[in-house]
Amino acid sequence: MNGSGSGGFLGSFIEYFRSLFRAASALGRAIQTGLTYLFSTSEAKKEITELYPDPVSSRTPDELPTRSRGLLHNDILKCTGCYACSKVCPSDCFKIQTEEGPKPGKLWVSVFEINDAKCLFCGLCVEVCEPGSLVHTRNYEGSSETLEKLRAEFGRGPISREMREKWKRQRELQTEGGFEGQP
Amino acid sequence: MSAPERLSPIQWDLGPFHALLSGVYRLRLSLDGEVIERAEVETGFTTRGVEQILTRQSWRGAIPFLDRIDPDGAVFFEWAYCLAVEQLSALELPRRAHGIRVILGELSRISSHLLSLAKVAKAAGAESAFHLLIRERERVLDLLELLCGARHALGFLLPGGVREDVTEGFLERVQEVCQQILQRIKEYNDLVTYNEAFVRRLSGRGVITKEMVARHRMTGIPARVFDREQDLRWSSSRLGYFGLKPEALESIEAITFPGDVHHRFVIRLHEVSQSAQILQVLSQKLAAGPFLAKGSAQLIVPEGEAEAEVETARGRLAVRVGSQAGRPGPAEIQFSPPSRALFDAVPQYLVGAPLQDLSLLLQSIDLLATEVDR
Amino acid sequence: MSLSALWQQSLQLAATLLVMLPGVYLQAWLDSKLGADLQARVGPSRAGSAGWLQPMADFLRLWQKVRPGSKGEHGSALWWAQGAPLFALLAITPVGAGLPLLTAPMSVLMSLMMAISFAWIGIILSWRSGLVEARLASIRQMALGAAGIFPALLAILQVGFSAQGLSWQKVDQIQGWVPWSWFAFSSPFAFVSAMVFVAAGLLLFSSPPFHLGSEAVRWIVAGFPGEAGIRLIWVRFSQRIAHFCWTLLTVRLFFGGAALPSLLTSSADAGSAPVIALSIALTLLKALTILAGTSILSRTLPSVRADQAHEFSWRVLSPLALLALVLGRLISVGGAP
Amino acid sequence: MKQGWIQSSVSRLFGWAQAHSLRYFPIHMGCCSDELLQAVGCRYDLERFGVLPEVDPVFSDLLIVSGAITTRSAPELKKIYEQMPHPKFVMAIGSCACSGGAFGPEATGASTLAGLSGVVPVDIYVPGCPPRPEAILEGLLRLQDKIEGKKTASRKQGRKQGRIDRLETDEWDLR
Repeated sequence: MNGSGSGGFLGSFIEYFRSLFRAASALGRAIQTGLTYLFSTSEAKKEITELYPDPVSSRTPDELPTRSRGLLHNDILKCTGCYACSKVCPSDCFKIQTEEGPKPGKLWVSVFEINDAKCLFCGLCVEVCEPGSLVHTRNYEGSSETLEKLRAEFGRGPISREMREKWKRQRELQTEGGFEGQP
Repeated sequence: MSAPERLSPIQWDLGPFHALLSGVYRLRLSLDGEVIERAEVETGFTTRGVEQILTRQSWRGAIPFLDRIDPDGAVFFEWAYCLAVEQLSALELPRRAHGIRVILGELSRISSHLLSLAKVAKAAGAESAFHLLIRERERVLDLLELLCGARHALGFLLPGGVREDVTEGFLERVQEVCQQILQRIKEYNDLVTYNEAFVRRLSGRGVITKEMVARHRMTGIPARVFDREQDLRWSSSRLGYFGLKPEALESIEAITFPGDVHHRFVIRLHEVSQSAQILQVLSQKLAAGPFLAKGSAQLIVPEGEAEAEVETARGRLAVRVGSQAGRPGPAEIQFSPPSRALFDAVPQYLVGAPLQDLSLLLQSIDLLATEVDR
Repeated sequence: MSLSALWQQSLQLAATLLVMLPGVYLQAWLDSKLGADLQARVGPSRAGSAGWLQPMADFLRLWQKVRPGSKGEHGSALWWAQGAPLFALLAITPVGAGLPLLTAPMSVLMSLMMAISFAWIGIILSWRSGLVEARLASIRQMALGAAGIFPALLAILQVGFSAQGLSWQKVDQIQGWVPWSWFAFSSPFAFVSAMVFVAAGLLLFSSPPFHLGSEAVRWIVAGFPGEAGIRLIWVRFSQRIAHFCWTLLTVRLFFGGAALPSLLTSSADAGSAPVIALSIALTLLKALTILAGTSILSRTLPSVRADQAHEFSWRVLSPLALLALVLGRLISVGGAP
Repeated sequence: MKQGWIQSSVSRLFGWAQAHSLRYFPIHMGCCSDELLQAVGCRYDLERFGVLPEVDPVFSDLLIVSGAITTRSAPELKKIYEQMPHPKFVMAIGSCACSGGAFGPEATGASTLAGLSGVVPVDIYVPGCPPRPEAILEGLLRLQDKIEGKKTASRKQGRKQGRIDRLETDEWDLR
């Protein structure tokens, strides 16, 4: 031990043992905090792991906070097909097609496809959706093995000719049948 | 007798994806045996051109892109942008919105500091400290999710205020979590900060001297190690931390080399408890009133240019927003992130360090590559 | 070697292997669960109940690994080179009371030499891989191995002096099965040298907390990318197996080995199966407690830098071992004529 | 030809072993790396599934990629993928890695790629920006089922249930 000169040998000898003792006591304190995790069952020291697949110990989607933004869901009956969401979306993950529907004022949304793989979950579309049909569910389980499965479709499909004739016949039935009273 | 002919220095390039690096950049090292002789940094691997994309967005639509530059400190990028836009459009920000922004800022500062501390502990090999610090961070992320609905890229601020009001029960939760954090800091001091083995592992390494800070104009923790006032929160009036500055907590003792890795670790842990105290004070006296300025729905931004500065967890972030008449969004936006100075300092900072400390040194200055090459 | 002796020896080798592998398995499982508990989390729990099959999954995962483009360019010679000293160490490491493989009076130093040669061969071979990281890490690791050998020698000398000889028989005689009769607790100096021996093992096989960070250890093993199947498993886990054998050595030297109560060993069925099984279980239990202690230590300590490990070994371990040796001799010579 | 009983049980054993002990090499190019660290942490504990981070692609079986794949980093990513020994798997986390998300080629003018599918064969896509740790765990469970060849009926396949099939005439709203 390179003590400073002979006089210092004793000093460095004592200093050596003091640093040894300091190291040992600090090590003891660290292990003691570690061991308290091992043996104590107090709230702070218990394992806090959420065992994910089982719903009891991990948080299922509806236990998440109310504002949590998960995968999108569109209630197609309320959706008026106004394209507001697809205009405002930063990563344009909406694919919407609308057609003339049975009722004159209301559009029939035949294709409403949200590409979850491109979605940013930023909530701009939900903010701008005026009929309030587009909402964030709190569901986060959307992983899949292929990209196609990541596209969620909410559209009502194209209108076929028979459906148009049936609606026309129903409309005539309704006009002669004297229901004119309804607006 | 001529000088002994030296072994030619070993050339070693650590590619963009290497476990020792703290981000996606290339590091060209020339090693003299085990010691790093010279280092060069090459960034630009994650350049996505966010600033060009922002010029095509609306004022409100730019917010999600701002979060994705630095997801952990998403609030700071939004805050700087919103301050600049509010200055341009002369929007009068209600006090409650400002209070919520300060709360969010302190929460993401705590979460960003905890993440950096956890990464330093992991690089030094202290796995238990890593897990315990990440557990603390989970509590803070729960708070952020309770308020903004997202854990990392929050998207909660918008020019003129915040998106929604504080969820009920949020402020009490904030006080409860801050109380827990303050208790836990004491335990981490025993387990990690003043644990002799940890102190020896960290101290004396990666020293950033005062003149290095001045030369590279570093901000954030490396600068606050020398002068605790180097903080925009206390000096800038627009950030509005009036009277929230806690008096200095217990003095920092047992620092062997000022400016080394251990000193930064202690100061960062210290700032976590400082932010926790600020949150406790602020969550009690949050001003009532509206959380959104009146004219923020139909935002009319006159032509012009504005600048704003915010103190993020990594340092000082400045933004310059330019707007043109008739454009629905920012015409031109320019960031200057705090990690820019750190990247410039890396070649000088790594010289003389042994190879085993490489990942520890890189983690201790909390570099973020996605912030620099946006 | 008559046929029956040969048969008996191979039986004992099989029994030793049979004992040692579950020991390593248990140690791997215990290490991950204990470490997880220290970090307020659960640890492996999906492979089998409470994750007891996790080490099995880690072993078998490597069986079918094939590195793209490498047709095993390292060849099998290297694998044997790393395996040979370990087999020798197995042959010498006495596990149970009835199981010292080589009944010849074998010196304790033979086991030490086998352990050292094992630790160093792996490192030298990884130098051939040509990877910059592997070469730098192998120099560092070899120097650390040396730092572990000297204190281990001093500790063994301490045992040798008090047992008046370095053969296993002499070492066994001085230790009974009751804890206070173990050599480690016979005097404070003996306890110090026991701890030094354990720490030297950590240094020699660079197990945590001296594992210098996972990068360095990985680069050592990087020297064997060409391996696949059983050879890859062997290369990956040989260091852990060697460290387990070192702990068996520690138990035999300092903590009473497989000594059993006299009424059992002196009775007629001394060599019968239950007695041997009991002695093996006793040895394993002691080895696992020591390894549990080191794994708790490694979880609370940061990974130690190489120069710090050197400083720890040359400025703390060796002086302490020397001090314990000298003072132990002075007192015992002075005390008992 | 149909595998013999022994071969199929041996391959099932190796499938089980590979599924329950994955070493992943993380590629942190974007935001989801913070969420991956949270998943490694003690609340979601990836080690419970036998999944541990690895420092070198030579020793890892799973490549977890997060963040936008830029044209400059794609060849480096390919190099990393080629160093990994077979059998190897790739998991794309976050919308940037799945499909380019907001930073796809159409937004950044071809300086990034449309997700990972062009660069390396991907086994599992985990949507989210960034996905919650539970979503990453769910992706991992699905990957483990895929490795073992098990059907994942237990977990929902994509989100087909959102689609309301075409309504016939009873939807005619007379009011």
